[in-house]
Amino acid sequence: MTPLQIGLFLLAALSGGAVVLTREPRRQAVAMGFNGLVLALLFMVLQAPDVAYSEIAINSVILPVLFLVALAAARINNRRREIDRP
Amino acid sequence: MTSLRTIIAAFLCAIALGLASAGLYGLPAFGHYPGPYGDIINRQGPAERHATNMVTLVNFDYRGFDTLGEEFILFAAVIGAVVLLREHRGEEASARPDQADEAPIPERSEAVAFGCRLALGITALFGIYVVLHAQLTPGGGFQGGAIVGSATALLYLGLGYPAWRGMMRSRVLDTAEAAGALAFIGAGLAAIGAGAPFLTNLLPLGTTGSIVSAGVIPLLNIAVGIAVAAGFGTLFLEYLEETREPESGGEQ
Amino acid sequence: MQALTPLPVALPLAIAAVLLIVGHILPRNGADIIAMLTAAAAGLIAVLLAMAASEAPFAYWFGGWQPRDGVAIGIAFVVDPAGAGCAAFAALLFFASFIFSWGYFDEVHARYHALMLIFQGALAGFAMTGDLFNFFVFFELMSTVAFALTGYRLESSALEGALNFTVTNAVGSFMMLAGIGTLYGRTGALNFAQLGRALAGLPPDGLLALAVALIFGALFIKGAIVPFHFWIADAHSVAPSPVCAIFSGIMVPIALFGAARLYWSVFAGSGLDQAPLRPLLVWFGTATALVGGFTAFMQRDVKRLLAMSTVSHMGVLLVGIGLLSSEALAGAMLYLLGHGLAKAGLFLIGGILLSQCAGIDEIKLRGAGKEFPVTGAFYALGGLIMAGLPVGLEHQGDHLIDEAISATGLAFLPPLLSIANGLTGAGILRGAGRIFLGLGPEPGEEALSPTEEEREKQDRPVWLMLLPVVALIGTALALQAVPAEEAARQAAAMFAATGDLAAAVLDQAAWQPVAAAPEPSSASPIEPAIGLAVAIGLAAFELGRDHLPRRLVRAADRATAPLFIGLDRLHDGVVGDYVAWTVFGAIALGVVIAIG
Amino acid sequence: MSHAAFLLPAWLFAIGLYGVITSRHFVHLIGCLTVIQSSTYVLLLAVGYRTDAAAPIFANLPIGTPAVDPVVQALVLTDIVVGATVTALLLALALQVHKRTGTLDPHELRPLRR
Repeated sequence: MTPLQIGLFLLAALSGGAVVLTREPRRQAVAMGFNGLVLALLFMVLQAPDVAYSEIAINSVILPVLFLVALAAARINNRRREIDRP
Repeated sequence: MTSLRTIIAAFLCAIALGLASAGLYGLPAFGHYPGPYGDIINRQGPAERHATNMVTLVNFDYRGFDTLGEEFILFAAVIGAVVLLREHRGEEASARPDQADEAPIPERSEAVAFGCRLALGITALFGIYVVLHAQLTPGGGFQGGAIVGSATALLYLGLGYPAWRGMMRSRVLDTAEAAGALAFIGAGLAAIGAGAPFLTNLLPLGTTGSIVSAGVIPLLNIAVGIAVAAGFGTLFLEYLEETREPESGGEQ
Repeated sequence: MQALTPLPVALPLAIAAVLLIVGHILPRNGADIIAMLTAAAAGLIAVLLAMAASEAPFAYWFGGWQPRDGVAIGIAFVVDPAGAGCAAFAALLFFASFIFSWGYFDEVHARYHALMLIFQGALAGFAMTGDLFNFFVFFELMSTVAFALTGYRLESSALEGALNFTVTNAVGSFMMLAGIGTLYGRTGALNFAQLGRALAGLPPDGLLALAVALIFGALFIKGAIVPFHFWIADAHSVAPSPVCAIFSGIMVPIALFGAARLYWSVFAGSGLDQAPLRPLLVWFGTATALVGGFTAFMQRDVKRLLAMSTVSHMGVLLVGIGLLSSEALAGAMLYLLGHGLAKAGLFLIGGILLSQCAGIDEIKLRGAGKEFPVTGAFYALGGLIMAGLPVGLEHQGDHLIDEAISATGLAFLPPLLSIANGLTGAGILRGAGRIFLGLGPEPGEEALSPTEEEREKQDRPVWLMLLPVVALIGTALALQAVPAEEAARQAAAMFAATGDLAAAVLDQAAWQPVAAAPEPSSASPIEPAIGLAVAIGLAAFELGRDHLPRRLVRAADRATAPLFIGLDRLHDGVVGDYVAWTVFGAIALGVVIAIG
Repeated sequence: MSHAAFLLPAWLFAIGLYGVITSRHFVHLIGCLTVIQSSTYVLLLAVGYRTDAAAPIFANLPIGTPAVDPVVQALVLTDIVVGATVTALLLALALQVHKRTGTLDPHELRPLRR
């Protein structure tokens, strides 16, 4: 394994762990985005550019946005509940 | 109670980690993929199919049937999400965009709006480029479709809710998604009609390196690109609808 | 004929896409009719395929990518009577479900029908594929559709159950994909036959144990094997009843069918051959049968009860598969059919209760079913079949499995399995007596179990809903004749002919007919009698509590309550705990296989 | 040492499972599921890797150049995109549950009413 590979493997282990251990969902979405970026780099180094494209589009852009939007929707639900039940 | 759960979880997962690591030790060493499957394709694919991207070739030719199944997973997941979100809000809320009178993002400077539109144009073009060069360079219908689909979210930021809602007709998106899936399966059935096995390529292979080479692969990529873009567009549409403020429609 | 091989999959998928495009302009019931015709057509093609393969199985290479020098480069369907028969059976259940749900889901633009048709296509593909990743794709496709259908009835109070279902089954998908990765890393192959050749003769090392634990663990989640089964009760109490009929009738059992397929075509030649795997599967199956039986007996929610009864019967099915012999496999196939038909019918009766009596709780519904004597009779009949009534397909399968067990010397096992199944029958008979006859005013332990307020759309005629029930349960009983057993033994022998199958798939070698398993001795009356005695006796005890001496009842309750309540408490509804059990189960599988 | 790379997928799978089991928020739980999913991708790509080989794209490479396995890449590539839509379906389910019950804590959500 080259040093670059070793570094990326270690970084991916850390960033994946960070996604799990970040218990606050909004910050987790940010961690997911970063994790996606690290994995995309790792896939690039593993000679998988196609997969890296997928990974970067999906896991560092689309999914974090969907998570944030879902959390925003949940907040609005809460507000709606408060309006319904004064 | 909670801490007990945490301890048990840590214990179980540590055992699982240990056993999995021990098991994976039985693999060939890292960097020594033994073949033979991938090597056969790398050796014979380019000449046989006039394509240069072997990953696309596997996805849309040698193992095209898998991709058909994957496309239907996407299709079913999007229908499922729509059923869960839209039906609850009431079908009307999505079918009548003209109702949308209020923009949830209050103040947008012209510069931001312009920037978003520019980004939108570039993103969409890039997505289409990625779809069209599937058989040649990294990329294809899945990646390109996802890029185009996420461009629709930029539309929301750049144009504001009413204009975005006016352009994002859920029925059009549904139809596009289904049509993409149908085109893929149609390509398969056409082969049966011609007396060949399902998904056999019937088109000429063209010149290697050209945008219309590799037979039916570009067409399948366009079909997948349309379906994926419409699928992600639908998801963004339904999720962003969920964030609308209570009084602005929806919940009747 | 072989040219039509993809159609049981492709046809429903194509029509599903069409329905989504034209759904909003179809006339009322248009989607119902189209869906029904599609299900029937796909089923018919599957029957024709099964017949075409009855002499010799054949491989169908998608895209025309024939193997080169014995190496598969494309995806193959391997059509044999068992696989195509499974696809046909799925189509039959879908057809019945579509009749049942006529006019039920007209408000939502045919999306229900589209999802159901995709489901059917996925099941057919799963049953016929001969490629490991393709197997995963259809596994994932059926999971995804099932998630969407489970959350479909939004008015249900138990939507949380759908989340538990999706999370546990998503973990299953990841386990399977990881297992595929390990096998591919070792062999560089995805085709079943080629995997089998690559693994042949290898000793059972850690990698193989890991792969089996991951892949079988994933299949056991879907197949509701203890301790992977917790999602099933939650999912069944949320999903619409015609969807439940599909879940229990075919989706859950087909996962175990998939395990059998993998064993015979991939692992049979490897060092895993018999020693560690057979006792492991048999014991998992026995535990499943017992846990399912006891838990089912103490439910008051009819759909939960039926779901747990499915768990119990999946235990028996796993024993049949886990004996790893072609005789037992023939029994398992018949058992799968018989159980699926009867259980689907029972779930549809649950649907009748939901729409006509606006409830599913047997204690609350006491006497509410008196106007529906025919429905009640079929419910009781279904209960008797579950308990081991010595007629029909399920009994035939049971008998073959019991014969095979005896051949291995585990003579105590058949009575144990009969008791387990008898318990589920007892729960159903108790419900029948309470709901349809108004018996049993005094509830027992089942009063402590969870219940739901739910109902389904009401404006459908009872006869229309009863029609598929009568057809399904009737078929389960009427298909008793010898040909069914004969065909199953032939199909099982072909299914289990690992080496010949690989040669036929990869080298296009001519098929050497294999001898079917010998005809078993005539059925012993002991096991059915045990099951029926348990079912009828316990149901009578439960329904007659108010007539029995108080002291006797209380003593019996004190003796059994800890067991029943303890088992039910494991279902705590926290999805994290379910996943923890899954991890535990997978570790157990892996360790036992690795140690041998 | 030659197998150390395979520790990463094992670690990601295990830590993801740990997160799922202990999670107290459904959205967080779904995030942990994506970690498990990514571990399967890392595993597949790692088994198909070959030292000093090129990507399996012969646009600017002579045919016959040693390349890594294209098959695992194809399997992973589609699954990433499709997995995202399944995640979206899960999120939609969680949103519905939240609408109904006002909570996203798995411990407070009991599908079973006694």
